Amino acid sequence: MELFGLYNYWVFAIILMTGFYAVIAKGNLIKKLIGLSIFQSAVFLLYISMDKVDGGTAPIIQKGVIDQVYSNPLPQVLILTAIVVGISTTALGLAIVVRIKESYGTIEEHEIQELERNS
Amino acid sequence: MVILFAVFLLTLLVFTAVAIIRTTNLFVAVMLSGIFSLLMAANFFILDAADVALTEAAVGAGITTVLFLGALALTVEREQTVPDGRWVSISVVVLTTLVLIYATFDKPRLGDPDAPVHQHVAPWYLGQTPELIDIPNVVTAVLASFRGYDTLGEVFVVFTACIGVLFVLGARQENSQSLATPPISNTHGLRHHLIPRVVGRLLIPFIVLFGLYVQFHGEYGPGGGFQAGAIIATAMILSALLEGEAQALRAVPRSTLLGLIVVGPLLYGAVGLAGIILGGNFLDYSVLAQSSVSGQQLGILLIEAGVGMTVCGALLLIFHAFASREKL
Amino acid sequence: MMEIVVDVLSWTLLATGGAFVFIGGLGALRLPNFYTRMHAASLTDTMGTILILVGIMLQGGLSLATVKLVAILGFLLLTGPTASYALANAALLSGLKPEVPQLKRRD
Amino acid sequence: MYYIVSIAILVTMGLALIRALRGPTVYDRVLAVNMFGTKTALLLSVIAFLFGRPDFLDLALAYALINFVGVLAVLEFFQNHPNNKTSDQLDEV
Repeated sequence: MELFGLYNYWVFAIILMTGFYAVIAKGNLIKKLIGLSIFQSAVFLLYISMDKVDGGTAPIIQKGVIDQVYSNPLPQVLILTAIVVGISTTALGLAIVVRIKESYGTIEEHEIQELERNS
Repeated sequence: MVILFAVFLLTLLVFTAVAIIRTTNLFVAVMLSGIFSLLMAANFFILDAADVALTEAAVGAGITTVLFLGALALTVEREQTVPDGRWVSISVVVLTTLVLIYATFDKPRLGDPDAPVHQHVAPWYLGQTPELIDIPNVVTAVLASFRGYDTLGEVFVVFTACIGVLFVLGARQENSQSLATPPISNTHGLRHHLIPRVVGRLLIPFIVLFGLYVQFHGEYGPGGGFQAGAIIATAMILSALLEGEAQALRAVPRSTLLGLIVVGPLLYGAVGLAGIILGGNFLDYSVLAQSSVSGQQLGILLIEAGVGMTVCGALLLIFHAFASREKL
Repeated sequence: MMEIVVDVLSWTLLATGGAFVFIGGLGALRLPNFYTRMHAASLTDTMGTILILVGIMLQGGLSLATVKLVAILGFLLLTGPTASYALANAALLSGLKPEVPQLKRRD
Repeated sequence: MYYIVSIAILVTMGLALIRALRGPTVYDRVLAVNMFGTKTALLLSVIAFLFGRPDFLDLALAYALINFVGVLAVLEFFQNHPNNKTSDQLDEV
């Protein structure tokens, strides 16, 4: 499967930049956060793509099976913790957005800037 | 053949991501994020990362959707379109994508056994885990023992994020009467929907049981504290959805949850300090029991329990913080 | 002999299950309005799930895997219809009326 | 044989995704998400056997147990916030 050897990385690049586009081009703060979590997922995909070994299986050692190739456990450990940390930090972002909505009455970036300028 | 499945799923992933960005309806974006998470989990599983796929399943299947919907309920559901400056961003993004894709040509192809990432510490972890710790799941071994310091940091990040949410949302709203009785708008939950209520009540014990299984079976199969915490938190969120916010808080009060997120990191740290007191290094579990191997296993059990408590308590507190806030 | 029977049976179940799942997907895509689409999706979901999981169970034999498959089947059978109910209810609550579409005849 | 079933499930996932992207109502999208969840649980169980590691059925079990929480959250969302419901039926993506 030489042809698809780099496909995961291309998808990583596209998803990463899709998320980045939402962060830089969208004015809505919740949309920015959704973009940020897509960006984050792309990074997860990059790491997990690196752990695969040909003919390997998940790094849970089977009893009585010798000469089994196992995939790399290290990227999995990093991403496993990052997923849970990701949702907690996204929640923090959402909490701040809720407070912004309560203070300014809007979560659109340009409207907030206008309110700031006029005050 | 399986790699073709992965290619198909990745292609769907790209379509989903683009659709999430293009829709102006935030509710739709949240729903599509659910599909995105499902695709991600399937991909992780095909790429041999069972533990990561279980984490994505535990977090993405319920909690992410519930939190985003909670935030949408407090804000707005539509975004306004601002067309100015769009082409600049698009060109920046396309250019960067092309540069990134150009850079991938230097990467080893997927599954290359000679890739640099497989040469460094990974073979050592895989080779030494049966000897030093003697548990089948190498991911748990690396997470809890070899890289325990790292995981301690992550637990504290979850803890800090939860404290942050409580600070930002826990403050008294101007129009509410007192802090002691937080305004609860949805006291009923889904109580008059009989079918979800009966099925949900039936399932909640099973979800908690499955969570405990994932927690304590984490050394032998995919699982561990992070996944178990998220699964048990999902069970509690389900009960809050069915019975109403107030009833859920009566069953598991806020003080219990606060206790959980405090005790979790403390337990983790205490296990680390116990290592120092017994003559080893910080987070060196070998000295905790008679033999080095059983000491390691005891240490992993304890810190996984700490992780599970922290994650469960933090996610539930975050959920309650969103759910009990009133829209202004 | 017994093994061949079990194998053939399980392959048949898997193939029928796959067909059901596919038909469900097709129905969810092609049918004219929301409630009909939900009908197609939820019905074939249930049937396809039963067939596929029983098919795999026959392959698994008497093992822990089969016990887990029974649990998966049981939970999917409980949650699937509940989710359909909740969804239909949400749609009704927000005023999406079920209506009979005027079928267009293709001449 | 597992391959054929997996391909059927994958194609169905594709169809469900098309339904999710096309809409037209938001409920169609929720329906597609729910379908997608069931199909993922099935796909994960089939692939666990395809890989010869049936101990990974835990994943499918997790989805079977908690995937419907999202749909219940949607019902709760529409029930408690009927004022700002997303009722525009012709929402184009």
